[in-house]
Amino acid sequence: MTGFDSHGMLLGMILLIPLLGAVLVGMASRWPNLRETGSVLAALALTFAVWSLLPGALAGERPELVLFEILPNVPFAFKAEPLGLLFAALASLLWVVSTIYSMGYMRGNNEAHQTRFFMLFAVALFAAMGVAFSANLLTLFIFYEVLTVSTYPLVTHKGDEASMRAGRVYFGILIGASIGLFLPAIIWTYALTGTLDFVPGGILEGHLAGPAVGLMLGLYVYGAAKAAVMPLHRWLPAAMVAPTPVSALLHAVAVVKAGVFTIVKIIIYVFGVDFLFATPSSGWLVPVAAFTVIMASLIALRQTNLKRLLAYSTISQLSYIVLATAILAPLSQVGAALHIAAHGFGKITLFFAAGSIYTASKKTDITQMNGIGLRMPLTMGAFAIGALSMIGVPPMAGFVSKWYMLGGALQTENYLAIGTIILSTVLNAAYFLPILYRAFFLTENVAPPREHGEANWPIRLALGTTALLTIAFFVFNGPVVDLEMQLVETLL
Amino acid sequence: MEQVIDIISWICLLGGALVVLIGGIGLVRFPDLFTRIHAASLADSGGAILVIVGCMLQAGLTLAGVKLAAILLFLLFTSPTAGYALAHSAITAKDDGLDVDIESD
Amino acid sequence: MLAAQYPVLPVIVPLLSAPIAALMPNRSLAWIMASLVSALVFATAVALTVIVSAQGMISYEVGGWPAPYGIEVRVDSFSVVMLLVISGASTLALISGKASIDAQIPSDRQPLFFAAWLLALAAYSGIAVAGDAFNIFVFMEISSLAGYVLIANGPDRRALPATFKYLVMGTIGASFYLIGVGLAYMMTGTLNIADLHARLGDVPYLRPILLSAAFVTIGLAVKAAVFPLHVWMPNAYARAPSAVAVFLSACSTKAAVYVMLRFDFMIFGGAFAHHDVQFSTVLMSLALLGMLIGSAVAIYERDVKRMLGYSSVGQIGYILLGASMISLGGVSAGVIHMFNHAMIKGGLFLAMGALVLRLGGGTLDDLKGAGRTMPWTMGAFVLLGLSLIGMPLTAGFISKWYLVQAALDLGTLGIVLIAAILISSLMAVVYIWRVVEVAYFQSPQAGASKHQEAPLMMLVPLWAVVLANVYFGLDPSIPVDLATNAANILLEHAK
Amino acid sequence: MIIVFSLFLLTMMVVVALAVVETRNLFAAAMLTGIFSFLMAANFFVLDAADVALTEAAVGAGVATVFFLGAIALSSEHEHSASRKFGLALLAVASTAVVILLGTMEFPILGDGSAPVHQHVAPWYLEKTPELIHVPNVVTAVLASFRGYDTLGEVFVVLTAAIGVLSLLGFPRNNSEENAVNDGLSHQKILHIVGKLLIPLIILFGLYVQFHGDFGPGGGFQAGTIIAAALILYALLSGGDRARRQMPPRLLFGMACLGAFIYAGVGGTTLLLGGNLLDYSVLSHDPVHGQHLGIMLIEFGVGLAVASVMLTIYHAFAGHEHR
Repeated sequence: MTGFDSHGMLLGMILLIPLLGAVLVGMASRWPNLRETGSVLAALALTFAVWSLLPGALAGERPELVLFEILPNVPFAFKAEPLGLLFAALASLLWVVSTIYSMGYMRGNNEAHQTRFFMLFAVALFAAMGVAFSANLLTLFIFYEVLTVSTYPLVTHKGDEASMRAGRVYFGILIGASIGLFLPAIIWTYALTGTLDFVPGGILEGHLAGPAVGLMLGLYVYGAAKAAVMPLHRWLPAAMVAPTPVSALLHAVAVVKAGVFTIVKIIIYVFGVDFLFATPSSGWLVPVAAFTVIMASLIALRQTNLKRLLAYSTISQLSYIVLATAILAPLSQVGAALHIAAHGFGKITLFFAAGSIYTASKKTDITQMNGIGLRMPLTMGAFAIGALSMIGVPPMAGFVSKWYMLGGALQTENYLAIGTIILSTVLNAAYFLPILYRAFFLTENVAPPREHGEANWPIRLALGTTALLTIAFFVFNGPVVDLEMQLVETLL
Repeated sequence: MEQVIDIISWICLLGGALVVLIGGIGLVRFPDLFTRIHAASLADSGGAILVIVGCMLQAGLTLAGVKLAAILLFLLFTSPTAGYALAHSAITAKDDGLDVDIESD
Repeated sequence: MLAAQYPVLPVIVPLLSAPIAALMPNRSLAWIMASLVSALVFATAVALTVIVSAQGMISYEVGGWPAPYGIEVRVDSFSVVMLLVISGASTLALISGKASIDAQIPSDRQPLFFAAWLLALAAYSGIAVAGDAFNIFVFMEISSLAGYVLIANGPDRRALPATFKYLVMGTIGASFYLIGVGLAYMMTGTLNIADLHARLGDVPYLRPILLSAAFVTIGLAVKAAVFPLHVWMPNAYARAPSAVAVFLSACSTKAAVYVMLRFDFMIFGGAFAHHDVQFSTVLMSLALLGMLIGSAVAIYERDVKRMLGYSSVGQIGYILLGASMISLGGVSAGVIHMFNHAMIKGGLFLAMGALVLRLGGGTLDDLKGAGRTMPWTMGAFVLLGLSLIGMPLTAGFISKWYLVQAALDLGTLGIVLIAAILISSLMAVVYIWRVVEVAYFQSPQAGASKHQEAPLMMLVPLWAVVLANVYFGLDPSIPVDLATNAANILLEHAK
Repeated sequence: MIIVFSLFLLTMMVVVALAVVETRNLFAAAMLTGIFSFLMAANFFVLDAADVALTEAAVGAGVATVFFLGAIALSSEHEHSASRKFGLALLAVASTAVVILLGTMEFPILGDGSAPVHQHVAPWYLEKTPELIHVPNVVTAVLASFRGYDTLGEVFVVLTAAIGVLSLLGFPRNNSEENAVNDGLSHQKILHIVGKLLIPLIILFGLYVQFHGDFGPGGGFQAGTIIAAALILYALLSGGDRARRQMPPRLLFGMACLGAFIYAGVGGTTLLLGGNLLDYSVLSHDPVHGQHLGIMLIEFGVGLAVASVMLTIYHAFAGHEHR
């Protein structure tokens, strides 16, 4: 029953590396340098292992690893398919960068419990890998829950009253949605189809019809509350209490990405794009996603705290991805997959920039940031690249995914989607550009507590790399697109 | 001959029942503790003995008769002692100041 | 030779060793004897599991007399599940309980305490393997009496009123059960369970049988702390010594549920047509109420042990909900949850025992900052709490999964059940997270810095339970197969 | 004719029960429970259940009343004014009573031959006892052998009761010789003499009941209680401390455990000898002899256990007072 081919072993390895990393970090708690280098090494090893799977995947290979059976014909199994690979590659790469960044940030602000932070970071990555490579809904649900439980202590890192309340909101909504909506949906699917495996083209065809499909879709979309579709979005701004590397992990690397990834995977592999397109009752997702995109952008306009602004911008970008899949056109699926990566690079750069501003000048409010560009040119430069990528300006990654999204929308003449994408692009510009204008063209109004230039070198290194990655993604998007095309080749 | 024995046994039985009835009435009507003890022990010893003698006459010289005799002997020992013990403890309790409501009805 | 005697060993060995343990000169000798006997019973239970899963039902005639005339001991997969739960909980509680028992019970009373423990173990095993209705009553008498003795040995004075309440309710329950069995005996002339089922069919008058079913079910509902009749249970478990709480929480209410299911399915099931409809409507409503109100009250409870008691009321609701669905899926879900819940709740009370031992009390204020001073114990508590909620990778998830799956087959009524199950799980999240927040986010009270981790003797069994929890979460084949066989036996009798 | 007796006894029982509930004085309540048990014993006798009648008389009327009085001695005489609102309790009891009454409409008539109880198991016992166990008193055969497993349970119930009382009240400590509190009734000459005269007779009767169990009404439980009653009478007469020096409570509890152990041990030996649990026929070469031996042994175990448990509990109450 346990299928062990060479790539299957690699899959097992990929899952073990973050765990080993966590153990390594735990043991080296007394020697900070050794602990951090251990963490970076683990991240590098993971990236190397995941990226080595890419050439094989491009050639159409689907390595598989089946361990044992939890429930009748629902094994604890893993399978590397294009979407999962993209998410895993993104997460492992960004893990390397954010570990370097965390070293700088933790040292800069001498945060407490650093060992616990790095250990849980590694466990969160383990869960993210599990979600990416799970071969059926049950394994995905198991790792989805492990991700929630492992990130809870990260969100409540400071341990004070505010972080406890934020943790309560974070845990309550996520656990409530997953147990209250996601689990019944899975069991309903199991009861209907007798299997939970991810099959290209979906498993629900013929077992479900009429309004029940819409209901099932609703259970899944709102069950995966990590995708922060309104009204289950309040946990994201509440989690801003955590230190910036945690926010980076939350927003760009693992948590929200897992949520949106789950929705895309379910739509493609459980429902099947054609089946959903054919049933009218699933039509409600586009307007809901569009509403979230617009509303989140409007709220972001009024935010003055930089991190809260980025949080609401994430909510709107995530709903972009949901909107893209909801268009149910093959091209828009590719667009959604690409946007996961594009948003990842862009948003992590913005968060790194926000973190470095905070480390250097302890400023968190936009109104205090006049003229900061002159003091911290590299940080604000990277911030600019990130912002432009969010807006979708050509040389940045954001443009690629928006291009395919619009292509898909035009293909199915979904004018509501096209309108939303254009309007939200304008709104993105409306809340990002003033920050850039304020940073570079206005003279300093609030004197920082002490003279400061850029933050320390690890932060600058991490910041630079992600900014370059955002641009590189635009330049070398060829292989990534071909990989995602395999997703939908059956549908073209 | 049997008729004579039957008559006598019936007389004893009825007598015993009568004595028990009187004892019961006495128990209810008498004012204070000691008179009531007297009435109770009357019913206890007198009535019981008469009833058992009546039964013995009925049973005749069988095993049951012997058993009844043993019971009679046992009762003769215990019921007067019980009456005595009750009265004695009532007196000693009064001396030790326990609130034995001897006078009340 | 000995293999043929396995069904009776779990009863006779503890009975033989109880008087000896009572006369032991010092407490550690008594403790060693109790643990050894309990481990032996657990080994016999495992052996019986192997035999039963291979061979089906074992019938054993006590005294060599044929079934309806002599007393018959009958072991099938349902009784094996109970045996495993009972002996497992007892062995776990004894091995880990040494430190907390020494702290809570004066040493001259411990031989008596362990004698009562062995009697309780023998009685519960007797109930699990019994095949005769009156025999169950006799062992129920011994188990309740021994239970009162165990709880009355609680550390503080409040144990006595709690025991008295348990005694009154328990006696009422036992006498109702006796009246029910008496009525059944009067109408059929036999006490053997299988024989009762056979002869109940052709009883001319129906009303005494209805009466008997009512009395048996209500009596056992009192003993099983089903929702409205549960008032005695939280106090009894909270005030009892910690080791007793581990043992009793895992098996005392479940033994009563076990007997109730055996009676309602195997005896009264086939007797008259609409019994199962009556049974399911009454029990399902009580179960739903129990789940929702039990968990709701648990949220507002300051004393964590009482909170776990009220949560047990809710979990018993789950078991009954499964059983009252009268479907193969439902009943097996109920039996699986009996197995899993015993493991989870036993572990939670074990962790509480360690916390009470070190921190001096079980209320939320005492647990402040326990996360830092006792990381391993609190870690185990959180993992077991996650299992109680039904998180994946734990045994609790498996029972939730089978329960919801069984509820799905009931159509619209199923949706209501699923809603109730999920609401009570979310309530479980709230009351477990209250403890987590107090333990990890609040600093310990002044002058409480001297606490150190629980003794190793407690930590190893505690983490053994946690690992068993995860194992049965990942590979639930053993309990699931046993539960499905048990459900088959129960239902095919009920037709 | 019998109907008149049972009617009279049953009405008396109802009257006594109401009196027990009504009275506030606990001492009177204890006495009334004694009377109630005695009426019950008479009622059983009218129903031809001689064994049960003897047990009820010995246990209910005899020893239980002594324990109640012992408990009252430790606590207050009068029931303190518990909140007397028992509307809900009354409702519950009333509804149960109505339900039972409704049920009785279809019960088989008392004592009618065709009732299921007399059709199935009972005739087999009557027919098989002389042949398999060869004991005249079928009740003892059923009690000890056919359903010996239940009686094993009952003995351990009694042992658990003793363990419970001891674990709560603890073993009574004897005061040393000189400051022994002379609380006995020895200064009352008459009681002393009558007592001294009767105690040996009672014990003799107890032993008779013990070993006569196979033939007539009797057996371990009744004999144990009667012997215990005699020894309690002795303790009352000669004062608690002297009684406890003659029969130290630890030894008594040891005998109780021994009694229970004998019963379980007989079961164990039958296991070792190859038969099923409590199958006495393996005890000796001839099965019927084995049954006799088995029944005699376990009756002895039961008698020993019950007697010493009653005494242990009495001493636990009585001894507790002087602390």
